[in-house]
Amino acid sequence: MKLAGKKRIWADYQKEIPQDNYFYVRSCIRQNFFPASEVTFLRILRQELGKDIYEHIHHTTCSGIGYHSDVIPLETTMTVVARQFALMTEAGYENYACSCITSFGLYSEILETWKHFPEVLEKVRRDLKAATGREFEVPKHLAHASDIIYKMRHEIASRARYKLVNRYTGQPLRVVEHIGCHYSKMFPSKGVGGAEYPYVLAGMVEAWGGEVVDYPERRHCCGFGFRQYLVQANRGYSVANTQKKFESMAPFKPDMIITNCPGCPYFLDRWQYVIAEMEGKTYGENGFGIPVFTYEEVAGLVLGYDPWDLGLQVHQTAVEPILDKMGVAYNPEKKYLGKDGQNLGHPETPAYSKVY
Amino acid sequence: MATDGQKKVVVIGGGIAGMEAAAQLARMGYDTTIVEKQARTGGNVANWDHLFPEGRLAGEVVQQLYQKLSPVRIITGSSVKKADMLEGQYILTLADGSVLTTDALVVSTGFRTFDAHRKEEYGYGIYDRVITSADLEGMLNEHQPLFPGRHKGPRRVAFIHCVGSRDEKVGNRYCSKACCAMAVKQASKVKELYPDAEVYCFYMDLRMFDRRYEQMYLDAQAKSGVNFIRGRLSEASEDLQGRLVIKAEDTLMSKPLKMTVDMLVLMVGMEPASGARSVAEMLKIPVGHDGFFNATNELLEANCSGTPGVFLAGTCTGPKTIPETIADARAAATAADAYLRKKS
Amino acid sequence: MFRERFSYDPLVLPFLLGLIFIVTYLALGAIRMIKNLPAEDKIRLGKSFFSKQILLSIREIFNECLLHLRIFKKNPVLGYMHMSIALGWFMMIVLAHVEVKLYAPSRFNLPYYPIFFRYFVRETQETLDGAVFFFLMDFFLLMVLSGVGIAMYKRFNSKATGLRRTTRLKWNDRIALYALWSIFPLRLLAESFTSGISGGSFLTRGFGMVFETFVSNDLHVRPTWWAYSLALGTFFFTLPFSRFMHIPTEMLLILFRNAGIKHRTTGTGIAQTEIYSCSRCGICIDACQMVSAARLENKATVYFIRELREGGRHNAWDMASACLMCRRCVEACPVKIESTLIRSALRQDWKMLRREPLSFLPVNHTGPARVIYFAGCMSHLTPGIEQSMVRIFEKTGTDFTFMDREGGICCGRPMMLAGETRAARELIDRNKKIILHSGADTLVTSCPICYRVFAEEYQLPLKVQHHSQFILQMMEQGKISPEFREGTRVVYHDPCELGRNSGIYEEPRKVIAAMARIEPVAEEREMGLCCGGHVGSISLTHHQRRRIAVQACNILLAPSPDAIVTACPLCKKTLMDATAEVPVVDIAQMVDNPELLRKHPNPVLQ
Amino acid sequence: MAVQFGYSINKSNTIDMDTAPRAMESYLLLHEPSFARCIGCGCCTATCSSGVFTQLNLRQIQLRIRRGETQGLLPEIQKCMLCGKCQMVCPRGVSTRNVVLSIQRALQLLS
Repeated sequence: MKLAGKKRIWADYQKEIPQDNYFYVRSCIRQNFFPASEVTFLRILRQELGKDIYEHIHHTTCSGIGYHSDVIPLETTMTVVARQFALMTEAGYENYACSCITSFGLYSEILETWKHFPEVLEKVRRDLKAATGREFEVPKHLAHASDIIYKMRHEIASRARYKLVNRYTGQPLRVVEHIGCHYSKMFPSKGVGGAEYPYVLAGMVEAWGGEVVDYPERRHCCGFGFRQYLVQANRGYSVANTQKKFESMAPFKPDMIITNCPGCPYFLDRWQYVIAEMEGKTYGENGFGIPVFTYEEVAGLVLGYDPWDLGLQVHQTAVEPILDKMGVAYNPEKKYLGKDGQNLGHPETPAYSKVY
Repeated sequence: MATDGQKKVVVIGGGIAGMEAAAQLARMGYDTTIVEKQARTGGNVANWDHLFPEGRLAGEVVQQLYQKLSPVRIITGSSVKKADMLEGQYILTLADGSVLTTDALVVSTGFRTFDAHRKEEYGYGIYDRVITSADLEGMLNEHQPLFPGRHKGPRRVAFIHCVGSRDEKVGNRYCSKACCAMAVKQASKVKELYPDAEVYCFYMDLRMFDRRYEQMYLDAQAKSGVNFIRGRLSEASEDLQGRLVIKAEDTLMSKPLKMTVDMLVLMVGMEPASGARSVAEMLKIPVGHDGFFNATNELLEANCSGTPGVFLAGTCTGPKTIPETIADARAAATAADAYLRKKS
Repeated sequence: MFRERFSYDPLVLPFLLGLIFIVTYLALGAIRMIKNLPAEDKIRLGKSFFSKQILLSIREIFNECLLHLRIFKKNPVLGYMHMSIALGWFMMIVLAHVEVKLYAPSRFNLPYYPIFFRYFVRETQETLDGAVFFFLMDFFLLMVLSGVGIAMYKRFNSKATGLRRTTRLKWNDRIALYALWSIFPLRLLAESFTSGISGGSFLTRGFGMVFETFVSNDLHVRPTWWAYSLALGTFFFTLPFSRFMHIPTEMLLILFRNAGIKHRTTGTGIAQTEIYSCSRCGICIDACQMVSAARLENKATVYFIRELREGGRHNAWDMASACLMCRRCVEACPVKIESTLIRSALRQDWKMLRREPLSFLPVNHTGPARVIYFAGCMSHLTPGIEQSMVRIFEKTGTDFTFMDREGGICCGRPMMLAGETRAARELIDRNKKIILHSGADTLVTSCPICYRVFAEEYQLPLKVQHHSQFILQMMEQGKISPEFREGTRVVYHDPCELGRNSGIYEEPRKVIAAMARIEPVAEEREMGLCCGGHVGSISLTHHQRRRIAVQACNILLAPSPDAIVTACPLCKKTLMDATAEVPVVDIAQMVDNPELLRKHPNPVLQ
Repeated sequence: MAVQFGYSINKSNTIDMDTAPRAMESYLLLHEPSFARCIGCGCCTATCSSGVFTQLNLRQIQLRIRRGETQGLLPEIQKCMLCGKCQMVCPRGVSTRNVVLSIQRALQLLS
C-alpha cells in the first residue's frame, strides 16, 4: 500500500463544504435506527462549534426510498425535493445539509440532471408552483452531514476527551470505515476523496487518533439494498452481502466500524446478530461482534458525551468492549434507563451473540 | 549538410514513425531534420523489451531504424513552439528559440500510454503489486525479478486488457489495437520465466487480427498454459499479505469471479501524445474527439493533414502496431515527396 | 542293424530340457486358454473335433502355419521366408523321425534321438540305403537356411522384402530370434563336421569336405553339436516369452475360429489366443495410417498386441484409444487377428461411472411410410446430402419419412466404439422403437457408421440400406437414370465402414460408373484408405487426423480426377477440409446434381 | 436455531479462484491437452445432437472445469451421445469426444 498514492487521489477529490449556516434535513429511517445520532450532530454543531444550523418543521421525506424501490418516478421525486429546496429558500439559507446518504445521492443526481437539462428544472419549477405555490432556488452548496463533521474534524479533535486509541496498548484503534453507496459511487466528485478511496470518514478516523483498515471488500454494499431487505424472502441475499464484508474484514481484526449512512450501521449491526444466531459465527474479539457506529456517535464519544446519551444502548452488537478500550466512562446501570430515569426494560438475551 | 536547392523537411517526433519517415525522406534526397522532445529517439518502442509476434528485441529494432538516420539531423530535447507559413515555407521556432525553415513537415507525435492512475479502482500507484504493461516491459528489459522477496510457491499474475481503451468512463471509446497481442506476449513471457506461475488474461474481446497473432494466442493457451477469462476487472484491493484481490465477472460463466494474485498488470492503451494538441493547433491539423489527428481522407489520404505541406505519420492518427506504423511512415514520406515535387 | 556310437550324451540336455519345458508350457497354456472360453464356446470347440470342421482346421493349419499362403498372397518374398523356415523345419523333424523309425526303432521313444540322430549313428551300408534321406535332410536344411538368410537380410534392410517398416523388437524377441537364426547354421556346421562319420548329402558332406581341408573336423564335432543343442534349448525356453509363441498359438486359434467361436466383449478367450498368435511380422505397421501419416509408429497394432501380451494395460489402453478402427491392419494381417475387436473389448474394460438411464431422450415417432430415412448426426453437418436424398426420394416417388429431420438420437455406434455398450444399447432401443413404429419395410441411411450398426446390432426385421444401395436399386428399376458425363473422371473413396467393414464395394461404384469414369486408386476396396475422421478414434488429435486426411487426399488425387466421390458424410467433410483442389462429393449429391462433379472454377484453389 | 428468521443466508455464487478445485482441470490438461485450446466459441454446443433434447452445453462444461465448478457434472456430461459432431466443427481442433470421456474418467478417479 502506498499512502502517497491515496493522498494523490484524495487531493483530486476535494469539495467545497460551507463553514456555517446550514439548512439541515433529517433522514426518515435514522429516526428509528439510531435516533440519537442526528441529535448529537446538532449538539456538536450548535453547542460545541457554535454553528448556525436550521431545521424546518415542514420538511418531509425526499422520497428516495420510494424512488430506489421503484415505486415513485423521478419526476415526482424531483418535485418533492424542489419543495425541500423551497423551504430552504424561504428560510433564507443556501447551504443544504442532509443527514441521509440516499437523500444526498438523490439530491446530487437531481442537481446534476437540472444542470444538464435546464428544461427539466423549469418543468419542476412549474410543477412545484402549480402544486404548492412555492418557488425555490437551487442550493449553493450541498453537503452531507458527514462532510461537515469531516470539515470540523480537527476542531473536534482539539476538544476531544478521548482518542481512538487502545488505552491498554497505546496503539491506534483499527477502524473500518464504511461509506454509504449513494455518497459518492454515483458522483465521485461530490464526495470527499472520491468513490474508490473516500476520505470523508478516513479523515475523521485519522484526526481522532485511529487507524483506517483497508480490506478487500471495503467497497462492497452493506447489504441493505432497499428491495433486498424490504421483501422478507430476499433478506437472505441482503445478509449474504453483509457476511461477505465481515468475512473479508475479519482477518484484519478491526476494533470498530464507522459509517456515514442511515442503513449501513443498522445492517452491519443487526446482521451480525442474525449471522451469529443462524451460523454461530461472530467476527470480533472474545466472541463479541465488531461494534458499528455512526460518525456522529464516534464524534460524540471522542468529545466525551455519555454513551447512553448517544443512544449506544440501541445497538445490537455490544459496544462496551470498545468503550472499555477507549476508556470511555459509562455506567452500565443506566444503560436501559430512559431520559426521565424510567426503566425501559432489558432486551432478551440472544442465544449466540455475546452481550453485556 | 544542406546543398543549395535541396528541399527541407522537418519531422516532428522521433519515435519509430518519425525515424522511418525521416530515413525515407533523406534517402529521397531531402534535407531532413527530426525534432524530438525527449533526450533520445525511439519513442515508446525504445522502452519495450521484446516485440510481438516473433519476440524481436525492441532495442535492436530501434537500433536498426537508427542506423538509417545518418544523413538526418536530429534535434533532441526540444520541441516546436511556433510555426509560421511564409511563401510556401514554414518557419519553426523551437523551445530554445532557434529557428528552422522547412518546405514540408511530417508530424509523427505518436502516443503516450494511458495514465493508469485514472482507473482508480484498479489501484495503480496505491497497491504495490499493480503495474502497467509499460512497467512490465521495463522490468523485463532490466531483468528485474517479477516477484521480489515474496512468499514461496507458485505465483499468480493477472493481465487486464483494455485499461484506458474501449472505456467511455475515461473518455476513450476506441480500441488501442496493440494491447491484446502485447498482453498475450507478456503473459507467455511470464510463463516462460516462471513456469509454475498461474497466468490469467482478463479480456473483453481478444482482438488478434494479424495472421500471426492467432498463433500467439493458441500457443499461449496450449503451450504456455495461459488462462483466459472473458470479463473486465471491476476492482482490486489488497489483502492482509499485500496480495491483490481482484474481482470480475466471468461473462462466459455468467458468474462473478474473484481471485488473489501476486501481480496485476494493466494493459494500458494508447492516447495521443501530450504535445499533440498544441502541434495540431499550430499547424491547423483537425483533431478528433479522442484527440487523435484526422486525415483529410482516412482511406485514401491517411497521411494528409489538410494543411499544405503537413503530413501525418504513425500513431498520431490513431493506435497502430509497429509494422503498421512503419508502413504509415513510409506512406507519409511518399506523400511529402509528391507534394515537394509538385511544388518545385 | 546300424552302428550306434552313443545313445546318450549330455549335449542333448539343453534341447531335452527345453523340449520338456515348452511342451509342458504349451499344454498348460492351451488348457488355460480353452478354460477361459465361455461355456458355450467350449461346447462348440468340443463338437468341432467330431465334425468336418476339424478337417478344415487341419487344412488351414497346413496352409497357414506351414505354407503361409496368406502371407504369400500379400508378399511373396515374405511368404517364401515364412514357408521355407516353417515347412523346411517341419519336414526336417518329420524326416528325422521317419529315419529313426526305420533304422533305429528301438530308440524311437527317446525324444532327443531323432534330433541328434546324425550325431549318434555311424554311417553304414544300411543307413546308406536311405541316401534319399541324406538328400532330403540337406534339401530342407538348405530351404530353411535360405529363409533364415532372407530373415536376416530383412532385419537390416526391410524395404528389400517389400516392408517399409519392420517391427522394432525388444530384448526377449531378440534372444529368441537370434537363437532361432543360429539353430540352422549350427545344424549345418554340426552335421558337416559329422558328415564324414555319420554321412551326409550335397550340403553337409560338401561343407564337411571343405572344412576338413583346413580344420580337424573331429575336434569340432562336440562343440558344434553342443552349440546346436544350446540354440534349440534357448529357443524353446524363450519361445513363450517371445513373438514365436504365435507358432503354436495360431494352430489353436485356427481350431477356435473353425469351431465358430466369436469375439466377446470380455477380452479373454479367443482374444487372448489372438494376442498370442501375433507373429509380430509387422505387416500391420505399413497398413496403419496412424503410422504412415500421423507418424505414431508405437500405436501400430503389432505394438498394441505386444503391450497387451506383456501386461502393459495402461499403454495398451492408450494405443487402443488412438486407433481409428478402420480395420486396414486386420485386412493386412496374415493371421487375421481381429485387433479392432480386441481394442473394443479393452475400451469396454475401462469401466465408466455408473450411468443414469438416458431417459431424457424422447422417442419421437414418425411415419407411417414404406421407407424410413435416417440421415445420421454427421449428415446434419453436410446438409447437401440430406437435401439430395430428399429430392431423390421425391423424384423416385418413394413413400418415405425422414426420421431425424429435426435432429435425432445417435445410432449408438460411436458409443459402442467408445466402449459404452450399455448406453449404446439404450440409444439402439429407442431408435429401434421409432423405426419399427414407422411401419417401413426399408431403412435407408446416409451414414455408413449408422449403416453398420443398423445392420449388425439392431436386428431389424426390415431391409437396411445405405443410400448408395438404395440409389442403385432406383437406377436398376429405372426410376432415376443419370446421364453419363463424357470426359468426367472421378475417383471413389471407400468409406471404411461401408467398404472394408460392411463389404459394400460394388454398389457405389456401379452408381458412379453410370455417370463418370472411375479412375483406379492405388489403395482401394479392401485396402481403402481411412479419411482420418472416423469416430472410432478417441484420442487422436486434430493434427494427426488431418495428416491422415491429407495422406488419403494425396493418394486419391494421384490420378488427377475431376472430383472425389465418396459415400459417407464424415469422409466427405474430412476430405473436404483437407483438400481444396477438387470437389468432394457424396454419391447422393452427385446423382441429384451432377454439376457438382465439375472441378472448382476458382483457379486459386487449383 | 433459537430464532426463526423466515430466511437463510444465501450462498455466494462467486467463483473463488483461490479455493476452486482444479484437479479435474489438471487431469484434462494432462490427458487431453487439446482441452487447453478452447476459445469458448460455442460451436460444439450449437451443433450438439443431444442439445436437441437436453441443455447439454460442452462449452460451459469446459469452463466449469476450468473454474472448478465441477459439482453435478456427471449427469450433465452423460447426456453426450458421443456422436462426434462437435469435434467436426471445433475451429480449434479440440478432441471433444475424448474431453467428454476424460471428464468421465476424471470423475471416476477423483471421486
